[in-house]
Amino acid sequence: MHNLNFSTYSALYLTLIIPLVGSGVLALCGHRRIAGSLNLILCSATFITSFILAVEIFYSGSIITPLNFFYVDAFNVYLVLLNSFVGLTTAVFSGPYMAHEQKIGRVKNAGMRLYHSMYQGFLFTMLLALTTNNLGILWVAVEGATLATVLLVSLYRTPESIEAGWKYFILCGVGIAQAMFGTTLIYFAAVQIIPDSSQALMWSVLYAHASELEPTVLLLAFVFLIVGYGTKVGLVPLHNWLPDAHSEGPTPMSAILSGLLLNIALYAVVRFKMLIDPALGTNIAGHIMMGFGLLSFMVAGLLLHRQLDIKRMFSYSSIEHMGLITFAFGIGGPLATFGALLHMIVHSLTKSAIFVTVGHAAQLCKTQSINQIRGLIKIQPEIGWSLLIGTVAIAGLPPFGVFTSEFLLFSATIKSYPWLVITLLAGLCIAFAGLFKHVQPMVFGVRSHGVIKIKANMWPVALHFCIILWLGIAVPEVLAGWIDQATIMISGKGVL
Amino acid sequence: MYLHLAHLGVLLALLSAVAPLPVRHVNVGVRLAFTLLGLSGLTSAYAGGVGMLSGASLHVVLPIGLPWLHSHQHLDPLAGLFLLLVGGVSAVVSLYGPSYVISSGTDSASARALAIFTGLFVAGMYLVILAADAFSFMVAWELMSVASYFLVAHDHAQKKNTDAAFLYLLMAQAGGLFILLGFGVLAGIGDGFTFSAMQSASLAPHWEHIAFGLAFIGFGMKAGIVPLHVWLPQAHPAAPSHISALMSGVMLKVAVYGFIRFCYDLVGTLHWQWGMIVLLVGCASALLGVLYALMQHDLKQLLAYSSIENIGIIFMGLGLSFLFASSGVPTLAALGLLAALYHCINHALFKSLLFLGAGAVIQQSGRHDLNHMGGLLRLMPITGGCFLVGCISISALPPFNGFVSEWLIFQTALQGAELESGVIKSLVAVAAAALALTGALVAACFVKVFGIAFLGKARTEDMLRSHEVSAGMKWSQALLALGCLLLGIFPTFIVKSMQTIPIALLGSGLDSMGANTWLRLTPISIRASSYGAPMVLFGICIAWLGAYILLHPRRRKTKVRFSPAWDCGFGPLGPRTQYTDSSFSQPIRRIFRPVWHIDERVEPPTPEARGGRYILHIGDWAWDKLYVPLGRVIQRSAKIASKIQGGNIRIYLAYSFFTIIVMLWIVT
Amino acid sequence: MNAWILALVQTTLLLLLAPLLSGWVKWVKCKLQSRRGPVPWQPYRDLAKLMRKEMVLAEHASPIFRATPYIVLSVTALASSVVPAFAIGLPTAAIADVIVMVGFFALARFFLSLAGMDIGTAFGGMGASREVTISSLAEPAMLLSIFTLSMTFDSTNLDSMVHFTLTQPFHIYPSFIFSGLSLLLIATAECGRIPIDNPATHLELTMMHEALILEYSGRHLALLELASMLKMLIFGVLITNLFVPWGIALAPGVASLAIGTLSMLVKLMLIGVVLAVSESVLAKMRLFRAPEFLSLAFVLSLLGMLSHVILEVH
Amino acid sequence: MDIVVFTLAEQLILTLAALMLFTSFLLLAQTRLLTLIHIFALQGGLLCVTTLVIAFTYGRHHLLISAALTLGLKVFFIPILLQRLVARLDIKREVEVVGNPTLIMLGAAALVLFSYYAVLPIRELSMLATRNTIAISLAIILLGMLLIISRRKAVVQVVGFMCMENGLLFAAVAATQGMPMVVEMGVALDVLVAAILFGIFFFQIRTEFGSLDVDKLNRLKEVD
Repeated sequence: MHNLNFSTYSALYLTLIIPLVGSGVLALCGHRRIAGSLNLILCSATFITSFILAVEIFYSGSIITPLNFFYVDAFNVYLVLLNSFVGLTTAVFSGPYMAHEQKIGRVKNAGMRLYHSMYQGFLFTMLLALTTNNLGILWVAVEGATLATVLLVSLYRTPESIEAGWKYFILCGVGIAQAMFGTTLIYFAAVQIIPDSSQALMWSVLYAHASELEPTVLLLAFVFLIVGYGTKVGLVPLHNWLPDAHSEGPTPMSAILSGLLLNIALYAVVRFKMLIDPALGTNIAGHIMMGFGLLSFMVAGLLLHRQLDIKRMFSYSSIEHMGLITFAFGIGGPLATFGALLHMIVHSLTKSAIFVTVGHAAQLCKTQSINQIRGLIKIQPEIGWSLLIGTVAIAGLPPFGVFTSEFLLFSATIKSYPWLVITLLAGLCIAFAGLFKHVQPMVFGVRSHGVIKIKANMWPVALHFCIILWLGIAVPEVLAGWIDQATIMISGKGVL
Repeated sequence: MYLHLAHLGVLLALLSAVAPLPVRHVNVGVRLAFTLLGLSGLTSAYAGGVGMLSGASLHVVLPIGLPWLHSHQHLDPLAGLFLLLVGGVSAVVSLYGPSYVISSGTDSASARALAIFTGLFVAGMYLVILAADAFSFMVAWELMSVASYFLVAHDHAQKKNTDAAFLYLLMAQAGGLFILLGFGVLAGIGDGFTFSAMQSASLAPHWEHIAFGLAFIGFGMKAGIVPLHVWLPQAHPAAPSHISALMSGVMLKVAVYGFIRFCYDLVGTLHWQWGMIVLLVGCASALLGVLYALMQHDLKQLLAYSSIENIGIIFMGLGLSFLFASSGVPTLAALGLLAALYHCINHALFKSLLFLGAGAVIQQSGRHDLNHMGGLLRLMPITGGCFLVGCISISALPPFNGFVSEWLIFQTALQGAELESGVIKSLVAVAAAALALTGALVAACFVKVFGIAFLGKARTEDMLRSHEVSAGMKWSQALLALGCLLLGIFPTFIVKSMQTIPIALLGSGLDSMGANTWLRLTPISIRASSYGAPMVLFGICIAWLGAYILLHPRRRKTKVRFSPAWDCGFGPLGPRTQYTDSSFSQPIRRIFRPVWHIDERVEPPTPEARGGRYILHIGDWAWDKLYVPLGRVIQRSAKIASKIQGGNIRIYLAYSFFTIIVMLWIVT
Repeated sequence: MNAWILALVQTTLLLLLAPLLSGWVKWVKCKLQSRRGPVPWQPYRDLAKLMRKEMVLAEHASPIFRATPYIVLSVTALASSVVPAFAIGLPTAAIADVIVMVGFFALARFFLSLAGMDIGTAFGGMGASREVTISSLAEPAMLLSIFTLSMTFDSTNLDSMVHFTLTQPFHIYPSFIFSGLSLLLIATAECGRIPIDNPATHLELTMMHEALILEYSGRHLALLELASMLKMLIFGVLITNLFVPWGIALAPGVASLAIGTLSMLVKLMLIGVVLAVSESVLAKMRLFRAPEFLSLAFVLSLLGMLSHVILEVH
Repeated sequence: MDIVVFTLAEQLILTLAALMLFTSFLLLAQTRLLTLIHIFALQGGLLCVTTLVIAFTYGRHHLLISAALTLGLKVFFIPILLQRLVARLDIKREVEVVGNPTLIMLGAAALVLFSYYAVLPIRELSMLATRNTIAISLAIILLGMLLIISRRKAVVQVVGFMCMENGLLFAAVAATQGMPMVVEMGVALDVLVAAILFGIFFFQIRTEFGSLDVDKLNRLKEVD
């Protein structure tokens, strides 16, 4: 292992090593009171290093470590930054939340240790999946993320949480296995033309030779990959594990699952689509993604209407938004890709903020069922108002960023597939009705008696909403330039 | 220059949203917010007025918005007129607001929320009018919708209000998406989201029809034309009165502004089919709006339904203008447009006057239902007087402003003879007859409202404890009443100053306006028709004075004796023998029976209701036939969709298994 | 300036002539029913008596109740100044066209209904409700017939309409016949004559117009009676001059004015006879049969419009 | 069509592939748990032998490590773990009635045919004699899924999952002479962690649900 010249890529390596080491350390002292703050310190350290990495990339373009083991370019660096930022804000919420859970006895010491170490382990696997250049390692990292969160989903030892954990594990395991077969097929096609077999799975190398790969094998591989990673993205009909897993685990876990893990899986699919498009020439991969995206968008929108548990409802809203982003990537034009990337950022920020607020609301009213939570604004205004504003934001109403990306998506769809816009319109309205039908009675109405205020730190949520509002009104030049670099890579030409 | 003034107005409105937050004492905060709102109203009104009179179109690009589509703002005569309208009404409402909010005793948190969202709501309306590109238009549009959603859900203790707010936001969102699609169609072909790019884009006719259809549904849903109106009668009564004055008087006009901007300015060529659709839908909205208003006994719901009727009249004017524009008679098209715009201003004035008056009555007596009111004129003379002026204006009676705009629409319809196709001519004539029927029914409706609420004997004790409202509320109503009178008496001045809009949009104004003095309004030609508004008022005063003086000698000699009213010898007549709301509208209910979904029944006498009970419920056909089935379809499809989440892990695996099999089969 | 004086003279003359017309109609009706009815100038005596009598007001009548008689009379007087009775080309004609006239009558009816409801007795409410219902059914028919006429006359100002028929050669228009009949039916409804409302009776369940002025007494009642008589005169003049304008003075010369006045008197007497005959032949209809009567008027005006569009336009 | 002459090694690989496919069929038909685990161990063994054969014939020395890993994990560690679990949870005697055995067998055969048809375009590409093994590995993966879908016992589902992993490794080894070293290690690590988690879950399900019957796990649903 000749010199990896640690100095030049220090930001990258630190970003990966800190969570790895952190997970080890927290495995030992996870149950103590300082665990929450230690977790926070580790997350902020990761955030700082990833910020430095992002600045580096912004000025020097993409970097490949020697032996091209890691590859960081405009596309995955902003996801790394988003990952660590949401990890940080959720850590701020997770400390007191888990302390409260420990105090009321729902989680014992062993559980706390497991929780904190897996929190950092989960962040590590996601960052690894983002930065690695080797598609095999990408698969291993995504599988690792699944394994890290399985035990957390069943942390509370209730029958439902165990069932959710088991389903999450089996379904994702089966899905990921298919993704592995797809990677093998890619490797099989790559070996034909790339002499050095150790480089055959390096994404950058494959991207360079993309046009020479064998189209039929790639298409077959893409089918397996889309079904495999699609299970992790939560595309309908492979989505069944998502609502159970997101609603049963501890809330900070569902915030990260919903906010980040889905993005990572979709990032993987897009990486493979970038390989396949030049080889196939036609947009079959895009059409497949559009099909899955639209199906999930419509079905999830409908399912919103029949929810009884608030966290299940917002996980269906995640499926719906993921379907929209997949649809956008499927269209593939510069405008649609820009919209999709922007939508990824805004969706993660909004959804994690909403889950944090829902966590507080559930702790406040000691239940997650929608019918028992009433009059939040009257009981604790900051929770009530942030839940309402969050729902307005996630429903895609303008002053917030979600509308901006939906606006871009609409204009792109009108240009390329005008008749599809009707389904988008119907889907949005149905989803909007479903969301508001449940949230409105929770937020308004007379306060249910016997509910006392809890100490809730709403600053991370406020920070998230300010960013989304800023993105909604005026997309800053820096971020736009950044996303435009990624758009040029993915769809060939930029938007600015 | 005055475009920056308009932006100053927007800034002040946003400031009024933020200002009350730091202030500790609620009343001071509320007053501060409303004064800022008043200032923003005046500045924008001034900027709008000057913008309209100047006739020039200003354009500026602000650095906010999407990176490649910075937000374009403009101020041309059309935008100027509506800015004047929004600014004027919000200034008057800010005079009314403080005393209304403080004396209705809202607690500090919800008073602050009210001030915040009122400021955002007014700022949103300004920005919609100033926007010159699709993105900032949509952002401002939905900011307006979301802010007014929070206002409608202001006192969310009652479930009725939250349901109304939910329906309102759902339909506003659906409408917004239709508008977005309309802009998308225009931008898609013209590949530019700024209004100037859309104007220059020449679309194929069928794309124009699609764009018009989308815009008509989108803006129509927000304006509240008939099939899409169900949210309006539930949302407006739920909001506090000064907000429903703003919503009914001004927000509906912003929707009309959007429709005019889209059809006249962006699409450019107008087709006669559009004219027919808009005219017929306008007729339907006008007729059904007033017929439903007649049957309401909740005061604010009645006013909301009458807003639908007035919007229908505005759309009839626009429809006529479309017909004339497409058949190549720009002067008459300009007349139609001017009539519609004139009615927009009039409706903004008298509807907000009526809502403010209703707010005062409801605040004092605490009753919404007309059947509980009565004899308020003696207790609240000034509010009563202003309310009377509002009723006369809305019933389109001569000296006041409602008559002028309705007269102009009649004149436009009467010129239908210019159109070449006989069928359209006869349809226009029948539409004019429908407008006359609407006018008369509105008069009937508002005789009922004023007669039952303000005249006669008080039907409940709560009426007796209500007294005249505070100065701010009185002055704002008086100002609006004066506005109604002035607009009724000097129509020539108003129409001449609005000439710049048809010149900008259609290329030609009314040619015969310049000829005669300000005494007579002769829109087509001196010979064709004329309406000497000031002479009418002068004539009535002279005749009244003459009769008064003629009878003066008699007055000194014979004194006036007071005695109980004639009761056919049955004994003292109590307040219960008066005509109630449903009895007043009973003849019309019998004549136009199929229009409503009536279920009327008499319950047999029970111990507490010895005389039995008479129950009357007026349902809305649109709601039962269109919206309830739609809701049921969605619920059923949701139930089917939820079957996918069956719970059994083996079925989930089977899904994944079959997906891979099907995909493989497709690919190979 | 003398044109304004002429207009004033015309208005006062019409004011004075109004009671004579209603007296004449009652006299002819009594003659037809072989009764010794009151002399035609009996209404003058009634009005004079009412002027002298003491006025009784209800306890809590509001200021509207006391102001309505003056408003109703002044509006109707203004309407009468606009109608071309004896001469055309008067300056007051520019004040209003036919639609504004309809607006004047609507304003008068609005205030009268409010006054009716002001007392708070059942009669006032019933009268107001029925008055407003009937008028709202009559208005579309009236406007459609005016629309048909204006399609031919190409104007809605009464002066130019009359001027058109005088200058054009005599021509029978089918649309005129239909709209004329329709206007006749509407006039009986608007003035509250027999088929719709019986002006003579005070029977509680049938009266409409009378119910509104039930509480008035003394000079207020006089004013209201004069106003309703004037309204009937205006309708008479309107219908005759629109369809049979010959004899009206074109230029303001003394001779032509005399001929104009004379021809106006003859035409009014004739239309009074027509009204008396129709009132004695027809009986008062039940309230909910009135809509059929008014929809007949609407169908007639609709036929008029269609015949104009189909037959008369080349 | 003429029989293609294979070298000895290729013949060996093809026969081992056929045997592995046969073991998958046996798994599908087997009702008793213990024998099921033994057959799974046999399949692991066959996979390990195939890896060894390929390692020697094509000189891929890093494959030796992965063969050792397979031997350790799939042949010894996981089957023993499962047996001890079965013993401790005393479900040895339980016989699980498979849905409709003949239907499942026919389905399995159809699956093999379908996977051969799906992988057909790839065959022409690879010059390697062992290109048909891709079809076999795809068949093993699909049969593994069929096993998970058709059986109700949690233990059997685990075996099905591990059988799919076997199919994956077989594809990696046979079709492309093994993946890069790092990837092999990663896959093996994941399989190990998965096995441990299975054990933990078995105890949790057992304590909460009273039995390892998967159909009892259906509280989270929307069908109410």
